[in-house]
Amino acid sequence: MREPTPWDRVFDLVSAATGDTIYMVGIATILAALGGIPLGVLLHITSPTGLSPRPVLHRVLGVVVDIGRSLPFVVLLVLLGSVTRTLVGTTIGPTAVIVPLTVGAIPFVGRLVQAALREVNASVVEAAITTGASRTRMVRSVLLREAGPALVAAIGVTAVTLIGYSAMAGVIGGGGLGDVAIRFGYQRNDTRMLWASVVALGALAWFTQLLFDRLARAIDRRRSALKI
Amino acid sequence: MREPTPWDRVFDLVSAATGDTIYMVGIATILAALGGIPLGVLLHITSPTGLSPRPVLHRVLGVVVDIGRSLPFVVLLVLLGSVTRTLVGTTIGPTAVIVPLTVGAIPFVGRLVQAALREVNASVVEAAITTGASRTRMVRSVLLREAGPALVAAIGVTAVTLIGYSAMAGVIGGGGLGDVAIRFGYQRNDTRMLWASVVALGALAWFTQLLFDRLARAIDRRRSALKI
Amino acid sequence: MITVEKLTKTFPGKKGVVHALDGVTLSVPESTVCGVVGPSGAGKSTLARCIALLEQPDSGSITVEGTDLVSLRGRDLRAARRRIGVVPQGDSLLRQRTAAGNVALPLESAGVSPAARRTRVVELLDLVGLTDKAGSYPDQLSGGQRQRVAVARALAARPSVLLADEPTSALDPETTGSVLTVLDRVRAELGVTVLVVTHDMAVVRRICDDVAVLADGQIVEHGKVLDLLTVPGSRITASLLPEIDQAAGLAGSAARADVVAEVVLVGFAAVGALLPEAANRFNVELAILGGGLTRLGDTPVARFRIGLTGDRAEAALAWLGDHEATIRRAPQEIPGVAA
Amino acid sequence: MITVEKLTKTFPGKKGVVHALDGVTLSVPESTVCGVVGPSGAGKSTLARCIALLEQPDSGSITVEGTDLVSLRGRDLRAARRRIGVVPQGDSLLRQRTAAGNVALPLESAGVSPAARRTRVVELLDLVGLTDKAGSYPDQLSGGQRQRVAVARALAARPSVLLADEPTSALDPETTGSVLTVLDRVRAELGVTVLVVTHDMAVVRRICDDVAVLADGQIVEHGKVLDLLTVPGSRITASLLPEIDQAAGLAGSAARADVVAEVVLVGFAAVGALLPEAANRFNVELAILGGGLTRLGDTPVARFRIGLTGDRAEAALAWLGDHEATIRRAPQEIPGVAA
Amino acid sequence: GSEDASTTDEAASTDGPLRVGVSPVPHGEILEFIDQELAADAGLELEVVPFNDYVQPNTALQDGSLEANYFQTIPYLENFEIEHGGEYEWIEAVHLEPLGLYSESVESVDDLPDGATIGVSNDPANLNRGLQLLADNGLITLREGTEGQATEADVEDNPRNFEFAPLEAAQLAVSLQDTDASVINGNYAIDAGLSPADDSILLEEAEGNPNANGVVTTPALADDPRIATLVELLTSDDVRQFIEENYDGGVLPSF
Ligand SMILES: Nc1ncnc2c1ncn2[C@@H]1O[C@H](COP(=O)(O)OP(=O)(O)OP(=O)(O)O)[C@@H](O)[C@H]1O
Ligand SMILES: Nc1ncnc2c1ncn2[C@@H]1O[C@H](COP(=O)(O)OP(=O)(O)OP(=O)(O)O)[C@@H](O)[C@H]1O
Ligand SMILES: [Mg+2]
Ligand SMILES: [Mg+2]
Repeated sequence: MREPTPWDRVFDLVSAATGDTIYMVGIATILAALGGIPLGVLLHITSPTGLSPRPVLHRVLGVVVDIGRSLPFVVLLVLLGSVTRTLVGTTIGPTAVIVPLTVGAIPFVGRLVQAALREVNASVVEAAITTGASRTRMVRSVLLREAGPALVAAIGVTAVTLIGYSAMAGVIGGGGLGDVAIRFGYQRNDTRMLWASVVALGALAWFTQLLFDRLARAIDRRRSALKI
Repeated sequence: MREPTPWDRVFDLVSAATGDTIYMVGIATILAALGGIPLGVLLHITSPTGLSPRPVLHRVLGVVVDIGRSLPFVVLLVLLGSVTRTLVGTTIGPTAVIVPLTVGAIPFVGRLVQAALREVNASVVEAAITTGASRTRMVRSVLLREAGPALVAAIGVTAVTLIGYSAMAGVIGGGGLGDVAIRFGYQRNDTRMLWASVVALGALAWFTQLLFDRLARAIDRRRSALKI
Repeated sequence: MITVEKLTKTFPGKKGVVHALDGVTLSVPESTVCGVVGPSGAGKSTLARCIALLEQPDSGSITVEGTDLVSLRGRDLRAARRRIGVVPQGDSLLRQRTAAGNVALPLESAGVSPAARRTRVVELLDLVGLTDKAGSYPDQLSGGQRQRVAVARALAARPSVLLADEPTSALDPETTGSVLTVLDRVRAELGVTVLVVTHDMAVVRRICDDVAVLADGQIVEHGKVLDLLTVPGSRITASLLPEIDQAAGLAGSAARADVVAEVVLVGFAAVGALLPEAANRFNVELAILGGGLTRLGDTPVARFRIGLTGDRAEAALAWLGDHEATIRRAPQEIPGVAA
Repeated sequence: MITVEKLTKTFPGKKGVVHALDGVTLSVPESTVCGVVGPSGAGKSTLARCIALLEQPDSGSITVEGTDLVSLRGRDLRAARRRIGVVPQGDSLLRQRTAAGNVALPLESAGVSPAARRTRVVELLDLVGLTDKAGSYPDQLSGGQRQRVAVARALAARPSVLLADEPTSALDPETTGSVLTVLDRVRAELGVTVLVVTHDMAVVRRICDDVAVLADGQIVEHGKVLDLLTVPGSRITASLLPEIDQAAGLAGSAARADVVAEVVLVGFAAVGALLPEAANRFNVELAILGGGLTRLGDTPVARFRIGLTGDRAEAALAWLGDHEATIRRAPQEIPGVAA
Repeated sequence: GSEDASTTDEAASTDGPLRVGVSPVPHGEILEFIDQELAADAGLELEVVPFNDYVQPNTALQDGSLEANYFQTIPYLENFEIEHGGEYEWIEAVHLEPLGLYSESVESVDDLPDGATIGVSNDPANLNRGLQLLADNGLITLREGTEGQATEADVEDNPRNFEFAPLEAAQLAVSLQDTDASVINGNYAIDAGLSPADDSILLEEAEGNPNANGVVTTPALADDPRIATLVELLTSDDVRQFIEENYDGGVLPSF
C-alpha cells in the first residue's frame, strides 16, 4: 500500500476544489434561477390550472423540460458542445462545466417553480386579478411574491443538488470537490482524500441549505402555526 | 465510419434498457418516497417554524441530509458498498443500483417534503391542533393531507430526476437507458443509439411527469383561480 | 349601471349539479347602492363573482356601464376590471405585502406613479382607520382590520362600480358605520354604482337604495327599499323593519287585548305621534307588544305590534289605517300557550 | 368555568409593540354564555386565541375547569384541548377534506370509532343545516356554509368549554338564529361554558348571560347583561338596546314636545303598557321619537325616546319613573338644526 | 491561425501553457510529477487537465481546448477516429497498465465455474482489451472484424458460458467480491491492494503489447516544440523511476 497523502496536500487540494465547486455551482445556480423561474412561470400559467391555459404550448414546453431533466450529464454535454464553445470559448474546465450544469438545472428549477406557484392561494390571485393587473404584474407582484419563500426554498434545493451533480465536472476537467472525491477517494482509494472531500461537500451543502432556509424565513411574512 | 447499428438491434437494446430504467427508477422512487416523506416530516416538525421545534435534532438531521444530497453518486456507491451487499447480496447490477439511488434520493425527497409542508396554512394547522389531535394525527391527517398535491408533485420531480440520475447505473453494471446513451451513443458515437435512448428517456420522463401532474390534480380539492 | 340578465351558473356537485344562480335578472342604476341579501348559500357571492368576472356564467349577460363584460378579452378586459372595485368575501389580501402594499396593488395595475400612489394609499388607510397599520402584514392584522384593508383596496383606483361581498361581516357596529359612511360618500361624491352583498340589515337600512333578495339562486324580491315596505307579504320588509319578538310573556298581554295588530308607520309625522294620538282620540288602552323604530336612509320607519283594549279598539285601528299606517291584523295568540 | 387573570399579550410591531391584551381579568362561570364585544382590533381574537392556547401569553394565568392551561404539556395538554371546542375567526377548514371530514376531525382526535363518528357527523351537519353538503369540500361551500362547518366541528367532540370567535359573522339573521339556538341548547342541555366573541349585538341579546367589553386590550365593562342595562353611562347598554336614531325630521317633533326623554323599560309589564297608560292617565300627547323593543334572553326590554306634550308632561314622566321605567332626560334639540 | 472558422485547430495556441488532457490515474499523476519536478527546468509550461471520461480529451483536443492528451492507446485512438472522426497524431507511447484477471474466489482460470460472472470495464477501450485478454488465453473467441472495438456482444464462442458484467473501470476492483473474476487495470488493482504480479490469475503481456498509453495531438501541432519537450520529459529516467516507485508493477514504462 502506498503512503497516505500528507495532510497539507489534502488540505490544498480540497480547498482549491472547494473554490472550484463554489464557482461552478454558484454561477450555475444563479443562471439556473434566472432561466428556471421564467420557465416555471410559463409552465404554470400555461397549465390547465394556470392564469392563461395554453394546452399546446404547455405540452411542448413540458416535453422539452422533461427531456432536459432526464438526460444524463454527458449526453447534455455532447449535445451542448458547440453551444458551450460559442459561449465560453472552450469545452473544458470549470467555466465550461457551468453551461451543461445550468442547462440541466433550468428545467429542474422550472418544475420546482411550477410546483411552488401552484400552491399560491386562488382567492388571493383572484383578488389581484380583479384589480385589472396585467399578466406581467400578476406574475411579478402577485405569483412570484406570494410564492417567494417557496421559490427561495426551490433555488436552495437546486443549489445543493448542483453541488452533488457538479461531480460530473470531472468528465470535462472541471475539477471541484466531487471530482476530487471520485478521482482520489474512489479511483485511488485514498481514504483521507475521500473523507476530506466528503466533509467539505457536506459542509458546503449544509451551509448552502442553511443560507436558503434563513433567507426563505426572512422574506416570509406569514406567521407560522403554534408549537404543540 | 462504421456501419450504423441495425434498427432492430437499436430497438432491442433500447427497449431492454427502458425496462431496466423503469425497474430501477420505479423501485427507487417508491423507496425514496417511503423514506423521504417521514424524513421530510421530521425535518419540518423539528424546525423552528414546525410543530415541535427540536433545534439540536433538526440540525443533526439537516447535516446528515445535506451531506447525503451533496455526495456524488459513485462516492455514495463506495460508502454504501457493504450496505448494498448486505441488502441485495451484490454491489453490481440493476438491483444493486437501487440502493445508492434510493439513499441519494431520500434526503432529496426529504427537503422537498419539508418545503411542501412549510406551505400548509397556519390557521388550518392551528384549528386542527385545537381538536387535541396527537402529533401523529396532525402529521397524517392534517399536514400530509393538506400538502398532498404538493407532495405528489415532489415525488414526481424526484422520479424524473432519478431517471436522469440512473444513467450513473452504468458504473456498477446496472444498465438502463442512460447507460446505453452514454456507452453507445456517447462513447461509441453511435447516433442511432444516442437518439433512440434520448427519445426513450424523454418519453419516459414526460410520461412520468404527466402521471404525477394528473395525480396531483386529481387529489387536489382546492379550486384554482380563474383564467385571465 | 350594472345590468345582469338571465344569469345562470351551476356547479357540479356529488348529488347532481348545484344551481347557484338560476336565471337572475337585476339592474343597478348609476350611482345607486343595491343590496343583495338572502340566506347562506343563496348564490349571493356567486352573483357578485360573476359580475366581477371571477366566475364564468353558464348563460346570461352581464353589462357594466354599457359594456358587455362576458365578451371582453385581454387589454379591454383588464381596463374594465380596473373600473370595477371588488371586495371579495373572506380573506383575499396578499400575505407577503403590507396593508399599504395591498392597497397599492390596484394603483400599480392602473399605472399610477409611485408618489401619487403613496399619497392615495395614505388617504385610503386613513379613511378606513388603519393609518397605524400601514406597515403591518395581513397575518399581523385582526380580522376586521384585514377586511378594512380589502375595502380600501377596492376603492383605491377610484372605480366607477363597486362590488362588495359582505364588506362589514367582520366589523363591529361602529366600524361598520364608518365603512358604510365611506361607501355612501363614494356613491354621493363620485357617483359610484355599488352592489353590496350583505346579511346585515343595518347595512341595507343605512345605505341601500335598492335591495334584491336571493333565495336558491333566484331573485324573489327586488325593488326600492322604501317601496318594498308597503308590498304585502314582502319578505324583505319583515327583516328590514324592527323585529317583533314573540316573547312568551308579552303574549299574555296580547291575550288580554281586544285587538292585536301590526302597524307599519313610514315617515316623520306617522312615526312621531300617530299611536298615542289614536289611544287618546278613541280612549283605548294601547299596549306596545313589540317592534320599534328605525331609519331607512333618512326616512324614519316603525313597525309595532300593538294591542288595543277598549270599546272603540276597532275604530282606533281603522283610524290608524286611514292615517298613513299600514295595518296587518295578527292572529290572536292562543291563551293556553301564553302562560 | 373559564378564569383569565391579568393576561397580557404583546406583539412586536414596526412602531413599537402592540398591546393586544393589557391585563385582562375575566371569569366565565360554568354553563354560562359570555359575550366578548369591542371595536375591531380591540384584542378579542387574541383573548380567545390565548384561552385556546393558540397564542402564548406574555404573562397572566388561564384556568379552564380548574386546570391551569399554561403549564400543561404533551398528553395532558391534548386532553385539555379536546375538552375545549374552538371556532376560530376566519377560514380554518382543512381544504382537502369534505365538510363531513372536517367535522370528524375532533372525533378522530378523541379516538371515537368510525361508526360512532359517522353518526355524530350526520347529526352535527343536520344541526347546522348542511346535510346536503356533507360531501362538499370547503372550496365548494359558500362563506356561511364554511362557517357552519367550523361551528359543527367545534361541537363535535362534545366539549365542555366552547370558544367561538365570531361564529356567525358570515351568516344571515335566520341562519345566525339557528346557530345560536344550537349554542344555546348545548349550554342548556350539556352545561357547556361558552365564550363568544362577536360584533353582533343580536348575538349578545339572544344568548349571552354575561358580556365583557374590550377596548385597546383592556376590559372596560363586564357583568351580567341585564345588570348592565341600569348602570348609568354603560357603553354596552347603548348598543344592546334598540338604537335611537337622531333622524333630522323627528327632531322637529321633539322640538314641538314639552319634554323629551329616553325611557328604558325592562320586563313584561313595563314594556307592554306603561307608555300608553301614562299618556291616558295624564292626558298628555306622547310621541315616540325613536327606539324600540327587543329581548335580552327571554326578557323583553325597550328603549324609547319619547316626546310629551301637554300641561302634565312632567308629571307623566315622574309617574313613569316611579313605575319601573328608567328615565334619562334628553337635551332638547336646537330647533334651528331641526329643519 | 487560419481565417477559416471551421478549421478545427483554430483555437489551439502555439504559445502559452501546454494544455494536456489526461486520465487522472496514473496519467495525471505522472504529469503532475513532471509539472512539479521537471517542467520548469525544461522551460515547459504545463497545464494538466484531468478528465473522468475517454471521449472529451479527444474532442477537446480537436476543438482546440487542448494541445495534447495522454490517456489512450493506439487501438483506442484508431477506433475513435472511425467512430467519432477527427484527425489525430499519435506521438509516443509512455506506459502500459497491464490488465489482469483477478478473483477472490478462485486461484486459477481453470477453477472458474461454468457460467461465472466476469467483470469487465464498460468503457470501449478497456472493454475491448479485457475481452482480448480472455480471448488470447483461449477462454472465448471474438467475432472476426471486431478488433479494437469488441464488446461483450461480439463474443462468438463462449464454451464456459461466462456472463460479462461491464462496470466502471475503477469499480471493478471495488466490487471484486461480487464477481467470480474481473479484468482490472493495473493501477486500480494496486490502489485496491492487489498485486498484479502475485494476485492476478491472468495478466497481459507487457512485451509487444499494443495497448501502451501515449501522447496524442493534432496534425497541426505534431511538430510543436513544447510537445517534443513533453515527450522528452515523459520518457525520461526520472519518470521511469517515478512510475516504478509508485505503481508497484501496475503501471509499466513503455520506453
Ligand atoms: N365552486 C363551487 N363548487 C360547488 N358548489 C359551489 C361552488 N361555489 C359555490 N357553490 C354552491 O353554490 C351555492 C351558492 O354559493 P354562494 O357562495 O354564492 O352563496 P352565498 O349566497 O354567498 O352564501 P353565504 O352567505 O353563505 O356566503 C352554495 O350552495 C354553494 O355550496
Ligand atoms: N401576530 C400579530 N402581530 C402583530 N400584531 C398583531 C398580531 N395579531 C394581532 N395583532 C394586533 O393586535 C391587535 C388585536 O388583534 P385581535 O385580532 O385580537 O383583534 P380583534 O379584537 O379580534 O379585532 P377584530 O374584531 O377586527 O377581529 C390588533 O391591533 C392587531 O393588529
Ligand atoms: Mg357568500
Ligand atoms: Mg378578531
